Amino acid sequence: MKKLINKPENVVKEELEGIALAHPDLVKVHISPHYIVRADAPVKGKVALVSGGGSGHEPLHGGYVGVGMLDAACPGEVFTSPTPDQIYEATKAVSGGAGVLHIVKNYSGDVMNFEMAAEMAQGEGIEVATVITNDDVAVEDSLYTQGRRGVGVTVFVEKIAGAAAEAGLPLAKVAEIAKRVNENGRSMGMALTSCTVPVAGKPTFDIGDDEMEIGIGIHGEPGRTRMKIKPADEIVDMMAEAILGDLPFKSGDRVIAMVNGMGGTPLIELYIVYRRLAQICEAKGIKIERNLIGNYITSLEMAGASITLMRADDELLKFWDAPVKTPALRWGM
Amino acid sequence: MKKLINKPENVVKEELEGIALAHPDLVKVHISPHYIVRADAPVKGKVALVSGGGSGHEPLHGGYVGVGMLDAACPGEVFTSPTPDQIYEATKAVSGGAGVLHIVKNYSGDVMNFEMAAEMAQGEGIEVATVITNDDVAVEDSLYTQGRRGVGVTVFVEKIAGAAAEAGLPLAKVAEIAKRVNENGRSMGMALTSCTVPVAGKPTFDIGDDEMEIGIGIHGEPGRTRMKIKPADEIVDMMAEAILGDLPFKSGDRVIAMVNGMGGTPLIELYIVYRRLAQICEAKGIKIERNLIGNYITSLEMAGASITLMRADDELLKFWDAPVKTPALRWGM
Amino acid sequence: MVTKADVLNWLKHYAQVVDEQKEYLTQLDAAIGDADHGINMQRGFGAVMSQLPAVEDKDIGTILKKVGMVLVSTVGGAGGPLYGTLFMRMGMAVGNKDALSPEDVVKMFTAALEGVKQRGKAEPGDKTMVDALTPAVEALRQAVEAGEDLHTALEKATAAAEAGMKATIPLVARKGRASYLGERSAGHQDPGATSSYLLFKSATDVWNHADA
Amino acid sequence: MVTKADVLNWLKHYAQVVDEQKEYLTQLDAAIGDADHGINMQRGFGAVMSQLPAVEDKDIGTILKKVGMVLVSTVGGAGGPLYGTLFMRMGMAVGNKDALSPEDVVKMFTAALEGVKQRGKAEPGDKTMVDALTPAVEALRQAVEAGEDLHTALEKATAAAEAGMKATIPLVARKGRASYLGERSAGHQDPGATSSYLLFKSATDVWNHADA
Ligand SMILES: Nc1ncnc2c1ncn2[C@@H]1O[C@H](COP(=O)(O)OP(=O)(O)O)[C@@H](O)[C@H]1O
Ligand SMILES: Nc1ncnc2c1ncn2[C@@H]1O[C@H](COP(=O)(O)OP(=O)(O)O)[C@@H](O)[C@H]1O
Ligand SMILES: [Mg+2]
Ligand SMILES: [Mg+2]
Ligand SMILES: [Mg+2]
Ligand SMILES: [Mg+2]
Repeated sequence: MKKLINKPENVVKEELEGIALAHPDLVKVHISPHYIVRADAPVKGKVALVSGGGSGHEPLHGGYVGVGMLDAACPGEVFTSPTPDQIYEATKAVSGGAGVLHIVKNYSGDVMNFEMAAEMAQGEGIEVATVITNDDVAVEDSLYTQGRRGVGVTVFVEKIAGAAAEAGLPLAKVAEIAKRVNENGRSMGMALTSCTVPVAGKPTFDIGDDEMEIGIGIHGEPGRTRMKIKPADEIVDMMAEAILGDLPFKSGDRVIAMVNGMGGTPLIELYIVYRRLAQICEAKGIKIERNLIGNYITSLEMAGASITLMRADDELLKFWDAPVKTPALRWGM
Repeated sequence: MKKLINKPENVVKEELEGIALAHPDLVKVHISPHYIVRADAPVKGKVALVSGGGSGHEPLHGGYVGVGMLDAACPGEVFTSPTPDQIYEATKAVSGGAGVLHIVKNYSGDVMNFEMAAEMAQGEGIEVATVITNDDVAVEDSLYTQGRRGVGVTVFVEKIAGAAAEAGLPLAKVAEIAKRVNENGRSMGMALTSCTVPVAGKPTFDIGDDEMEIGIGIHGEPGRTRMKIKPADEIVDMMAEAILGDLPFKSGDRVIAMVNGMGGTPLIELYIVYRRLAQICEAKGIKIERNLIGNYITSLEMAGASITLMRADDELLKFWDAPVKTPALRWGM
Repeated sequence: MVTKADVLNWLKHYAQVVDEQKEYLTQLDAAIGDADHGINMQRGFGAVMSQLPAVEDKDIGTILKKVGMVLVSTVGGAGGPLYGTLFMRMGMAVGNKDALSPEDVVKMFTAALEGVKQRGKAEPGDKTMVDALTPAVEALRQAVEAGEDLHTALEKATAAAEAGMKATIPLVARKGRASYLGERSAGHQDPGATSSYLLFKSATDVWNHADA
Repeated sequence: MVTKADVLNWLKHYAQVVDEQKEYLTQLDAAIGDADHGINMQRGFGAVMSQLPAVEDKDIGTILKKVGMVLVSTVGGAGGPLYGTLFMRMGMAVGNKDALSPEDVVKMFTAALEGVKQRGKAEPGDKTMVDALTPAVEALRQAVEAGEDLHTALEKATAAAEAGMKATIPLVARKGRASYLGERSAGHQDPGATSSYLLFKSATDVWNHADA
């Protein structure tokens, strides 16, 4: 294992100390238990957004705390959901009296821990609504199963619902918008290499020098299929087909597109992926209104990429364009 | 070689097509020869900034084209300087009548190609000034040699001189500010793994599973020493000592700090590096006024990091804080 | 009777087993999950061990609830709420006792299983810890009702847990991370079912004195 | 006399040699540079080959200047301006001739070396292509002045280039990327000196007819 770390057990704590030292103007970091809140929290009268999940997906979620996005992020250990006490304390710390929205990726651990925290916060009279993201088309969906994983669309939910909350909308409306973003978003990822969880010390999975994993999860979970590596255009074709066919997206749709790096893939490759994605959308009459290209929801140092498309309407685009000022996403201010 | 690419020969061209599709609001891409200019180029009466160098360092330089930063970027093949005709054409395309500043990293190839292009542009009556960045303390400096490599400080020069040009300062003054930034900046990098040039198809260098290279260049050039990997804090101590002792930085200095990822290192590790760097600066009485933490000048998918410190004064900080709107750096607008 | 000392020994023994089996549990999780189950459980029971002294003089119920709370706040993932709920429900089921009859032990494990099912919404056959716990609790109950001594009953429960754990191998997961794999989850043993089997095995190994 | 056909054959042969030695030149560059010298030279001479037909009916000077311009705009890196300048200066030195005397050839290579030194500001001993070119041009000049036939003179120049190239091995680089390595650049042969040696070797191999 080759990493720029000290003791594997201290990775998350030291990362948080780094964030605290780097961005005192944007966020406040609480160490015991771990959570990050925006510098001016709690904002009186504003719906507060709390998200969280395992660490190792940076900049998700801590990098999205700030004006126009999250009020708090709760980082768990690497790839491990945060605990109810973290989420409960963060919820209390940002509650401004207008209710709190929990944004939860659909993993059994995340869902259960947020559920326990919501019960605890509600017990103290804080109104909590929850939106669960589940946009990963690589996973079969069915009534009898856990359902799909929450991946890239989570970034969109945090941005758009964050803007809605900043605009003063009430909890029910912010939650409705968050759900709308999730329902209109679909993602798929792929990996060329594995990642290594620091405390595990060795790669999560083995993969041949000429192989790739299609439909990978953001924790290095196996995906849909393992196959020989192909040219980027063919890989994007496969991913786009799975994504577009799922909602399905139709000619005339307007979308926000994200080409996301898994952590170890350079930007030069992400633009090659975006090129093909834009060509495909163009050919199908789908208009990409906005885009993000870079590392937004990662899997440690894994090489690979994911694509997220979200069908947008005027309201969602307006909230997308609204100013945001966080360590990892910033525009308009 | 595992990469999200099509044909290795087409990497740069397809990346540029991706950039053109992604950011039509910010930049215009010219394919033959390759260069990127800001969407509203040429800006009449404004000093124009042109930079460039080998590709593979994304977002440098193309990601920094836009309002408040570069007017044009000339990407060469991967790790290969651009050619004089590219630079000459880009210089003509952005020249707004107030002169053009060439920002050149100190590599013999870059210097010679920019020199030939400047001669050609001057032959057409365009006033060209050149600033050469050479901030890499890993390299011995001497009158008889090529001197030091230009690395991280180039990002600072592009941002700060870009703001100075946007503010309407004349060429001589913009060039003076650019040189001041370079003179006050020092950097050093390290790598845990090699990178692979697409057309080469195999890693540039071999490195043991327990080794790291200190003082690495941004093209995978060997650095100062190869040694057994150490905890992050010790690595940062070594790098900071080399950087701080070189200018030297002194107690009371105000600096802008960058912790830069080489392309394959996740953000979580960069914050652990920043944590130590901030502790060291604090202990030495050096005040970090601003910081950048992320992938800003990379070396394809290499795992590793570099640190840049630049001594800032009020004027440089003012230009740092000025609005910027480019694909990779954006604030204030 | 299971004394408070027995309960404390069980917890200590299980913490040690988790520590020894950390790699193994993590390996199982690597195949169909995210390679952290052993790490999570070890972190949790390490915390339990360091916080146990503070409540050792309290009653069994208080001790077990404390264990649950420590697990909830240190394990994270799915394991945290599930094992946390399991121990909290055990504590609530036995109340402020200092020794447990075989019937108390049945009540305790029954409540534990109910809590896990409520929290995780998993049913037997979903390829989770429920698949080890359900037959174990059932075997324990039947044996105690049939008048067998507790140690024998626990041996049967452990055997049933082991069989349930092994029976997860061919299953396609419907809950938890492994479910994302669909058909590809078949052929691997569930890590949570494994740690649950070890929980029964630890009780059997520790509560082996004549009058248990 | 070196005819225009000889010059074109030389260029074609060198393009082929560069293609064959691409890996080798890149390997040398990997050790002390950025692993692209062979790739760069091959890209450049590939472009030269495809653009040569357009000027084949022109004089030698025009052809060589065109080669230089194509290299400048396709090679990039240090090699582009250096080899570009080398060929442009050759073209300027020979002017609009259709055949070259041995003295013309000396003039041509002397101008090439001057151009490279001016562009790169390197001196002999800096561990660059100048270390192969300098002794080669000197040997060529001496042999021609001594009245030897051109082929023999070129053989001596090539031997001198090879010696110069090998002599770069122990040197510590003072120019180019390799200079960033300091002492660590010693022990490796300079890639640019190697491609320059091959340039002389190609001329020797091709200009081997009796009256050359
Ligand atoms: N909904 C659920 N109900 C019951 N058990 C579950 C559920 N989800 C997961 N589990 C159990 O949790 C185990 C995984 O725990 P762990 O690896 O600690 O958490 P995570 O999956 O969050 O990394 C699985 O092997 C399974 O037995
Ligand atoms: N200033 C210089 N003067 C003469 N030759 C130089 C100079 N700088 C570099 N070279 C030559 O260029 C060669 C490297 O060329 P190449 O690899 O194509 O360019 P780059 O170093 O830009 O990647 C070196 O081996 C050396 O012989
Ligand atoms: Mg986990
Ligand atoms: Mg090069
Ligand atoms: Mg797990
Ligand atoms: Mg080179």
